[in-house]
Amino acid sequence: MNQLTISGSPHVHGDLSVRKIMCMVMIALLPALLVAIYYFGWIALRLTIVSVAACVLTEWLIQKYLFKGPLTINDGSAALTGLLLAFNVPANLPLWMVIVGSVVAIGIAKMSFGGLGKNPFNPALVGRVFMLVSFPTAMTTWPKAQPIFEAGFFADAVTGPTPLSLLKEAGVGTLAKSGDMQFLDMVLGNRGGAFGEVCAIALLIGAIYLIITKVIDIWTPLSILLTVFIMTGICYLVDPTQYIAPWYHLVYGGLILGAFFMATDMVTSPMTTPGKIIYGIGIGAITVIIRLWGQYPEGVSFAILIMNAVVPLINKGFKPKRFGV
Amino acid sequence: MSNWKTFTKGLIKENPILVLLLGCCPTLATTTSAINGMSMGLATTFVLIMSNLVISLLKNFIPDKVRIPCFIVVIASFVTVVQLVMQAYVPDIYETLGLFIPLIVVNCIVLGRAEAFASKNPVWPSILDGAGMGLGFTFALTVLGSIREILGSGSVFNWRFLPEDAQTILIFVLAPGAFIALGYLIAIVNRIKKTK
Amino acid sequence: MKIIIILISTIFVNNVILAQFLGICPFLGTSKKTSTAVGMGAAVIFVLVLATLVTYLLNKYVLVAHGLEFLQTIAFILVIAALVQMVEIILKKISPSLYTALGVFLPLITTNCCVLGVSLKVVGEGFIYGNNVGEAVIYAAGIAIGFALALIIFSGIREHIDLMEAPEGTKGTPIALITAGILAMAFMGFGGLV
Amino acid sequence: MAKKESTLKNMLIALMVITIVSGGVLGFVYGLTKPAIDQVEANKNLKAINEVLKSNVEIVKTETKDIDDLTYNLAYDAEGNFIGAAIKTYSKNGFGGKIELMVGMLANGIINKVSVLSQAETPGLGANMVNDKFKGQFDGKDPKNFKLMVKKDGGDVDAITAATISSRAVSEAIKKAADGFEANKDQFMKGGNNE
Repeated sequence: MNQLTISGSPHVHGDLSVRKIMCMVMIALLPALLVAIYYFGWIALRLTIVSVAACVLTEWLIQKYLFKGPLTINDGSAALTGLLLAFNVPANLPLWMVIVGSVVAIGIAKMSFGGLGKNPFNPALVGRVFMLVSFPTAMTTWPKAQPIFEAGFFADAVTGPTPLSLLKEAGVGTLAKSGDMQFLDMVLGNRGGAFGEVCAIALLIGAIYLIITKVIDIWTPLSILLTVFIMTGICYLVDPTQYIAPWYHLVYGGLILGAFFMATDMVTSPMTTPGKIIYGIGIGAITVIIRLWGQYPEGVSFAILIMNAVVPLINKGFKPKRFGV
Repeated sequence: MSNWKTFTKGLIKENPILVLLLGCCPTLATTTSAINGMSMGLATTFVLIMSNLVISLLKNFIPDKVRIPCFIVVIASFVTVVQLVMQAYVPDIYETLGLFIPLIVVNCIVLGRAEAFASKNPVWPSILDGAGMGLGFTFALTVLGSIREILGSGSVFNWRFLPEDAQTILIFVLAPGAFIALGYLIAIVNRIKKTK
Repeated sequence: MKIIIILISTIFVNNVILAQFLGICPFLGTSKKTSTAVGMGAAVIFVLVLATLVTYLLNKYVLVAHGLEFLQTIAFILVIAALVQMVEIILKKISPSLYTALGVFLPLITTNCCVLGVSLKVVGEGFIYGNNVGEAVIYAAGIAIGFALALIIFSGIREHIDLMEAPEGTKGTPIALITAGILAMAFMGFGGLV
Repeated sequence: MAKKESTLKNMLIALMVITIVSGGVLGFVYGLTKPAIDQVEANKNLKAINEVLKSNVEIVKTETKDIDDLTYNLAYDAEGNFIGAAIKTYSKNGFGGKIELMVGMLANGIINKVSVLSQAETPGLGANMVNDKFKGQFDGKDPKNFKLMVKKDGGDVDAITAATISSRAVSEAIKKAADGFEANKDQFMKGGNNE
């Protein structure tokens, strides 16, 4: 543990240890995981187990055989990365791809920089974008949500488009007719998508728990969501036949998952409140730009990674107050 | 320094890319496959040998103050020769390497060797130095090209070992993969050097 | 509108460093500190725009007019070298303060392959903005701004990494390259914007 | 030979001599390689024409016409009947810049085959346009009932995964060729008999 607390990132969270924080975040993700298992069944559970195991194993192997230093897998950060990574991919993704993603997330994005607290980029997102760029077909073929009580626990995945990719390919007109865009379904998670991101309610329950317990603070997610809402709202007002209503943008894709669970990662986000707000606005703006005009259907991961890169500059602009000054 | 050493130092000990970190642009840009990397390396080797040869011959004729412009003219001439010859006889490779053939002119290795070695040494060692550095460069490019081709396209030297529609890790033939693969290649070399 | 498209395309989508691999050496060399990165970025913007303009005109009115296109490489590199020297001398005379800020970076630019690369690209076959000198110059400006942007962002992360002490094997250049790779990956998100 | 001093005269002489000699050498090499380079270009064109117009009828005569900014290579059989045209077309809207295609259109207005002359798209994504899986979908299609736009834009073209831009550019180039062919078809039909 000593190893970790001397690392330079802002672990200024009083009595909360790294391990405790990681556990709390995982608890917060539990409702979403349960919903995912409800909709996607066994394949979602299998994917989560493989992803978490691959992340933990990669970290353990690197620490034991390459660093030959103390083992820190007990802190739970690798397991959390694995969980978040699994949340960000389609449930029917071939397992070897998830393993590649886990090795990239832990090996490249985390351990190459020296381990927890030293990585400038969110490891799970690096793994996710790496997979998205490498396996564009597999990463954008989503299983349809089919509740296990209807389809059975071991049901084969039936693929279908996500609302966002539908939007990209077919345009707003087709979408409104197709009935694939029921707001309630989207909030509850009855839709295609990366399995952890489908249910907005479950994610929000977890997020509220984290905010109340002060594990994350509200500024980053709030400014992300507001920016997305305002920007897509303006587009909607200008041309409602071209752009869909802003409230849809809030609930689908990985926005809620990204805003509350990925962008708030302490290691890779700014230290001060003004910094966090600027960071959030940046993420929101880039997300909207990629969603509306880019070639990838979802922009949240890219946006967070790009803003991760700008964090050192933001921290320079808004230096945290020193203790005792 | 013996001639043999002059030749071999560029191959491993002072390998321009893996150790000295010169000439990164073509290294990253042209190593999408083993063949591309090797072709780029050989084209650069030719320019290196010829410019080292000519500059070593001319070293007393060129006044110090204008040596850099003179070197650049000599190098640019050989680059253009390579460019024309490749365009005429290996058009496919010429098209793949594209802009990076004329950019050999600004490859730090070529000017660096002219300045650091050829302008101070006799003809024969200069040729060996150019050849060694060039082959070291070619070696590094071929290795990097092979790694990226194996991971990114599932083939090596255009020989495909995976079925036609097998999914490969595409990112390795794209820009980010180039940076990451070179980063780890250098990390491995560093580690080997340490343990020696 | 066209200007905006050119700028978005060159700064974000086809970023000269992260997608086109031009100018990697100065990118790795001058990104250890943000202040250095800002200086280098400014110098590149200045020289690249000027060099593209001059080489474009030279190509159109001298080389092509006389059927000497095969001398492009040699002529361009000489023009760029001379231009950098001239800029240095003029700056020293008229604006010593700017000279002290940019001075050290100017000689480095001659061998920055993004300058020669862009000027060759602009006059090359199949270049979409090649018929219009104004668009060519805006293209060059966009490329240079993209270079500066990537360089400055990258310098920020690098200061952070240096502070954090990467492990033995990846310390130094390897981790810088890996970071650049992840940054390039993130920038791929802008794909398809134009 | 002793090292030359850096006097103005010596510097000028050195620079001049080197530049002139280089220029001369390059001119010489250019002269040597020029025929080969031209040959390469011509071969590439010829190969593409033969590839895209391959059919049962033997091509006896060809003729090249430039209309607007496209090049039409017209093919006629022994009796002077019009077989089809290999149209060199392009799009400037590729991901990596200009894409050049050769499109073979038969006399009945059907696309015979498409061949990619040059492209600079992203390997693994847009560059997959050279694979038959993508460009083969145009073979035997009639532009009148096969809408040359990607599905995302309301057409019939299956885009390459994650490379809509490239697919769109290819569709645009083919459409340009098909429209041009349709507009000038009558003129081509007559072409063979006139001579």
